Amino acid sequence: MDFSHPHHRQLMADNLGRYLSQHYPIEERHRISQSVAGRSPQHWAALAEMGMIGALFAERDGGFGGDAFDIAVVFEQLGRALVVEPFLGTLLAGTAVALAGGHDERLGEVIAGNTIISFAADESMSRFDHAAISTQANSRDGAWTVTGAKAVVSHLEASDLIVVSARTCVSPGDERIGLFLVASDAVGVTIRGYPLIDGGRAGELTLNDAPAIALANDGLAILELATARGILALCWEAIGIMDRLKHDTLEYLRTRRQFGAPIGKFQALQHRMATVSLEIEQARSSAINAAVAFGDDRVCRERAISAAKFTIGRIGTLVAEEAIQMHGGIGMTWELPLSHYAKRLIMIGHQLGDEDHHLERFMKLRAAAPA
Amino acid sequence: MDFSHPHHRQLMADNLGRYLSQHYPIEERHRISQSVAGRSPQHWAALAEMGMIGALFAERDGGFGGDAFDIAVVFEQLGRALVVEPFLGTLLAGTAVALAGGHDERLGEVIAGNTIISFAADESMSRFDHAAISTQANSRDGAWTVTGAKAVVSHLEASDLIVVSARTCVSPGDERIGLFLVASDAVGVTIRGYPLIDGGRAGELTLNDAPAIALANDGLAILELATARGILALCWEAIGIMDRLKHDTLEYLRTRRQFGAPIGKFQALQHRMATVSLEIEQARSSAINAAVAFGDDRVCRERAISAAKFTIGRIGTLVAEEAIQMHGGIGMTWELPLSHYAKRLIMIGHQLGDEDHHLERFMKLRAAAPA
Amino acid sequence: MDTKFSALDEEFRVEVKEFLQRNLPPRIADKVRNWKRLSKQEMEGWHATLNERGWLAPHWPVEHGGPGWSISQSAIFDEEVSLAHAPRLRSMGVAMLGPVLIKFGTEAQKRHWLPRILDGSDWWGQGFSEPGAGSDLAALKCAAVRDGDHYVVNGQKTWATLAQHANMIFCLVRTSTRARKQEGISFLLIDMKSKGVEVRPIPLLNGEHEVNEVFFTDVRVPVENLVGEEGRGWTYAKYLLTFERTGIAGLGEAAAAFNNLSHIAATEMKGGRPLIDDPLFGARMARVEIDLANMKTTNLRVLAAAGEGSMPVAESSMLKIRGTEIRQEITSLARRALGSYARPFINEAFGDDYSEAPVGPSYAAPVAPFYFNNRKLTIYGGSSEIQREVITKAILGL
Amino acid sequence: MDTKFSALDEEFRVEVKEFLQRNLPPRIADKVRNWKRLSKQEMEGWHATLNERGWLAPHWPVEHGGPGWSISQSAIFDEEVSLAHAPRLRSMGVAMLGPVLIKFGTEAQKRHWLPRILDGSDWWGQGFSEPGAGSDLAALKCAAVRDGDHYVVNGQKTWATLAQHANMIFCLVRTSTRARKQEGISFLLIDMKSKGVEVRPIPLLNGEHEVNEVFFTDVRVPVENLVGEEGRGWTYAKYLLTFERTGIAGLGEAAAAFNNLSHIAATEMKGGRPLIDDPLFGARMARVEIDLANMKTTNLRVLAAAGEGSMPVAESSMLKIRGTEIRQEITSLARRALGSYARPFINEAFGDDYSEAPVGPSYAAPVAPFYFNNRKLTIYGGSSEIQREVITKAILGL
Repeated sequence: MDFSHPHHRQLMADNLGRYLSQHYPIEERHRISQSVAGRSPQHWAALAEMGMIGALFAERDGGFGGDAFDIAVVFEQLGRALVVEPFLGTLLAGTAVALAGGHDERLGEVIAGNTIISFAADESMSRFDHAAISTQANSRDGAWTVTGAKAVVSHLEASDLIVVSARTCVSPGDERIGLFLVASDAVGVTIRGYPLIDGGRAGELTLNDAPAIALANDGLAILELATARGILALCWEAIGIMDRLKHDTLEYLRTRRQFGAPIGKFQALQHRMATVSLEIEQARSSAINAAVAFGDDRVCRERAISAAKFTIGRIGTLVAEEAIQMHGGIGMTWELPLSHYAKRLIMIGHQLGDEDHHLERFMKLRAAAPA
Repeated sequence: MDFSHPHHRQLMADNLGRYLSQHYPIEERHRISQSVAGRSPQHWAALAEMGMIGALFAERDGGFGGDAFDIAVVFEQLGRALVVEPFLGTLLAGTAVALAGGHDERLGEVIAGNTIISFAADESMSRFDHAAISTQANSRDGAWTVTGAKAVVSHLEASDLIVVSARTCVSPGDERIGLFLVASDAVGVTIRGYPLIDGGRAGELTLNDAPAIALANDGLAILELATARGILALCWEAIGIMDRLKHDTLEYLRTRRQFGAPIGKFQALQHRMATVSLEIEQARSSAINAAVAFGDDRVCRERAISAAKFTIGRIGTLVAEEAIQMHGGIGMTWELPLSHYAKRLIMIGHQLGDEDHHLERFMKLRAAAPA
Repeated sequence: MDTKFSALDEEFRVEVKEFLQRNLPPRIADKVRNWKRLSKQEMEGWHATLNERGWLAPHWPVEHGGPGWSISQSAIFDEEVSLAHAPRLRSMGVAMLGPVLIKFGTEAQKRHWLPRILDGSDWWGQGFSEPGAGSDLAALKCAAVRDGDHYVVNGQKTWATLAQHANMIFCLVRTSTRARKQEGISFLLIDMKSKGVEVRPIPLLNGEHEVNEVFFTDVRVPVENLVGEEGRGWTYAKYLLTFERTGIAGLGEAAAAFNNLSHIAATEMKGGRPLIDDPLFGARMARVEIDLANMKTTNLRVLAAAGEGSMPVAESSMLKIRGTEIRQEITSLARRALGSYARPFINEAFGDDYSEAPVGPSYAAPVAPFYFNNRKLTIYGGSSEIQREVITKAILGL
Repeated sequence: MDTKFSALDEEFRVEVKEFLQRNLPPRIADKVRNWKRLSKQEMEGWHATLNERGWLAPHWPVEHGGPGWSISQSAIFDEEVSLAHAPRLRSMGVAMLGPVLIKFGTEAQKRHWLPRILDGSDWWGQGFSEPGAGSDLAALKCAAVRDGDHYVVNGQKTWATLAQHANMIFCLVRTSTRARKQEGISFLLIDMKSKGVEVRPIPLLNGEHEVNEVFFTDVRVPVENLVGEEGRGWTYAKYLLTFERTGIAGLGEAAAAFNNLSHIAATEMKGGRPLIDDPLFGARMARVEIDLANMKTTNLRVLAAAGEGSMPVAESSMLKIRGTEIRQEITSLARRALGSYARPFINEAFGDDYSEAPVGPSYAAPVAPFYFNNRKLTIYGGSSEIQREVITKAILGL
């Protein structure tokens, strides 16, 4: 029983934390977030150089890590610094490519930071359900094209490649979902980019007979596992954010004076802050459980993943809302970093399934779970 | 817009309150509650004499009131004094008899306090759903008998008459539920009585070809309306209890000293008590809405009834649990009246549908509601 | 107990409905329905329309231009306004300054300022909070020193809502530092165009420019702009805040917001059926719908009990706490309902000259910004914490 | 990060399983599973069985009779005990007095008392709280005055759990009134059979006799029954309470209770399907199941961080708060699951000689009483309010 990280992983996390605190302060983050690109090629190159993309992938896939806890420590640091670079899309799409196999060279370019890859699974009506999509793939003479629309794809404009999910069969009753690789500059690809309320940019993807490379004809299992890793990443990003919100709020309670005393002297706030603190520890435990569960069978893993995303969603909302409330008006200003952390934390609940989605999923998976 | 009661009704409420505070103090209540009968014929006679049973019924049914707010003020007072007499069963069963019509003389005896009548609709598997019963009624030569079992019938042992719900048809698909009047001393009637955790007694009723008088062959609408009046009564009983719990808890916060000050000086408790207080006002509003809704069409009425029972269930649990918690250990003792009020309040949530039941019902009735 | 509206009341309802139908521009109703931002011109236009009809200041006495409505009529007006998606004008002049002037102002002040509030000649800002005096409002420092026929004001105010549009501002200022902190505060009317007044925007987390800092440097204010007595400003502010709290409960806004939520949840799909029919989401909605129905009655009960006077303080605090929680819950549910489409945020899209197609469903864009903006509801006008203190004093008497 | 059990750990699990299978009487397991009350004899019997195996006092050092388990082994033991529905003995001697004697007692005290705790010769009561000293424990007044080789004790203790069975009681007593209130408190071991000791039951709201008042009138206690130094009792009590809090989180109990809840919810029907599959009830259950899974890991993290020492104070407070909330929620759900059958309450049915058929389902009778009894969880052993104070001090440092 050991809850500390092995030396090499802790070292990597510390390295990343040091880089970000030195080179990615909140002013830099805002500058990047509000830029036309919504990302920073310079930082991306530097972080790739440091091995932070490689940390997300196993050695057999050309990376230097890929363990669940590698993902955890990297995203925890990204959360602390509120980084807007395309790590999540890289993890999701890169995992899908790796699991499908046969694209080592492309993956190598992704890990090297030379290719930006994004992940387009959600659609306007799919509501976090990978199977509830209508994008259609067609093959003619062994060549595939894809037609449909994908919603809110992170860093879409910056992408060179896009992993797209699409139905691979038109016969009724056949629900196979395939995975495809589409070049962002291919014919039939239309991209509309826009900023996000939680920073950085995303876009709407329209595909009109766009040429595509098939990664997997029947890709739901790959989608599920890639998504599980994405959820793990979001959970740890949220942990990093919550720690920061807790830190800032405690500091504010200690220093802000009203009625002749630091507001942290007021018991009603103290007790709520105690609740916030203990809930954050519960959230951290759920994120640990999710990481550990990658060693278990599918049902156990997916239950732990859904339990973690539910927990992070519930507690994240509590932490964000309490952090703002305890700060009062100042907590609602653009100027305070806190408000941006709070926005990102809330919006993590809008990615890869919300509280209700994962609670229901957890319940449905119960039947299949061992007693 | 006037939220005060008319003079005659306020007078009646004051009379009842005065009688109970003089003649039904908590020691008397405990004595009655723990007695073999689980009720007091003396008080019942006195209360009947005062018109408190008649207040629950309209003049056309032989009563002196019967308005929703008549029921409200009577049960509010019963709640304040934690009365264990068979008012609820009388209201439910009496309303069913009155709605069915044709039994004026029997109802007169009920209102006079000479006949005790109880209401047997729940079954072990019915879970608050009047239609989900298996008790069966059979008619031969125009004479009805009833066979089945009814669960947790309040004051069953004390009853002379029992209103029983039963299926009136055996053809598949026919879901008609009829209402019957069964004499408690009839052949085929078996009663097992027992005490209740919230005071007084109830019993299990077994019917084996018991002779019965048909009140209505198709009685679901009557059941629904009678239940609505019963729920209204429970809501106002709960309001009376909550006011008492609030009063006792405030008093305790003012007088109990720890750390050199009344515990009511501690802000964490203050803010929770403020929440309890404002929630009680919300509960009172829901109970008012339920009473007012008896003037509306069925869907509006039933939505307001379910909204009120849901609200009372949710807030009742909060109030009971907070009252105990703020009292600390002493709040858990048998000796303190508070603990008995808390038990009754919680158990009101187990009668005529709980929070979840009524929330779902409220949702289902939405479709039918006017925009 | 008579909680139903009379036939006369229902006639009044028809009158309100007809007025709204005739006078409310559909373009504005559409903006309000969808939680979009109104321009200054749109707010002023609706202000003028209401004033013309004599319905701008429901809580003012008839002799000063109030409509003389009963509680039922006010409640009906509130309901219809929300159903029609008419703008909620939170005019500081109408809602706050008016009642204070009516109760504590001189005849001359009433004659001068009240008509100007109604006809829109003046747009009033509120100058209460300061960086060091938020919940602890009485700790304010902004100083007014008497100099002949003038006060000379120096200091800073913050959270001045829409003060970028204001030409006048009413302020709490410190005229004496010798007394205990609640004393020595005065209530002063200041011309924003005076020399030494500077307004700086405070951008909010949702990108909105709604509140401002206001700086005063040697600003000269004529003594006739003092309201009531010097040193009694705290009393006037407390009186005023009970009016603010009533409005802040915002049941009309809540009802309108719930309608929008219902529309969104009936349109969004989950597992092949409308989100509103999802057991978990539907239950969340039903809970808040029930809370809202209860709150409507609580509100009427408090108003009925208060009669003609101002709101009793503990009850108005209850309304504020619960009313704002309900509004926050409704916008939170709307945010949840959007799924991925809560994230896109095109700030220019809130302006009137944006003509591109919306990203995602047409109702999506304003939802998350409105959710974040609504975090203010439990903070301003006396935070929920301060309101609980008020209730505590009233019920515990400790 | 290595949070999995090793192969060696899993071997140990098999050993525990086998032990439980062989030694746990099914009749007792059945009572525990169904939240029924155990008799004194049943508790003593299981105490003896565990002691014989050397597994009675997991947190005692090996030299005093502890099993020398790793954190993993303790966690496994806890899991298996809950799965098997073995009784949770909350022996005050094992859980509280033992650690205090081991750390602060004299050699003679250890030699004399520790074996008697293990072999059950002594049943220990706890005498901390007083009517005027609950959350504010340091306000205690029960006085011990030195008189030659004895202390003479006068005063009253309350909430003494199962003290009706005890022959010994450890008490906090005031030996000096001159110092500030935390000082001048001493830790004394008192023979319940001494002249002047009287025990009176405090019946609880669920009809149970679980706690007592204990009165001391001129009770003479030999000075060798003082633990540690005179006046340092507060320090010992604080040390002891961190042990109490760990146990009180009660994750094993929570897991066992959740199993019982699952059984009930799988048996009860709603709308034609098991209650566990109802969207709202199922969601309530899923939430608490997730909370419990998170809590298990939090518990292991805290234990791992603490290593061999006693629990860090803020973390153990977190475990206490959340663990007790989870247990309360589970029993609350079980109560809800019963519908009407939560109400019948036949107190004699909890005795061993009751032979009538149960009213309603066989699992029903103990549920509501257990729900009410479990309200104590957030009150005793330091209420949730007191635990939040502890956390506040640790995180805010104000």
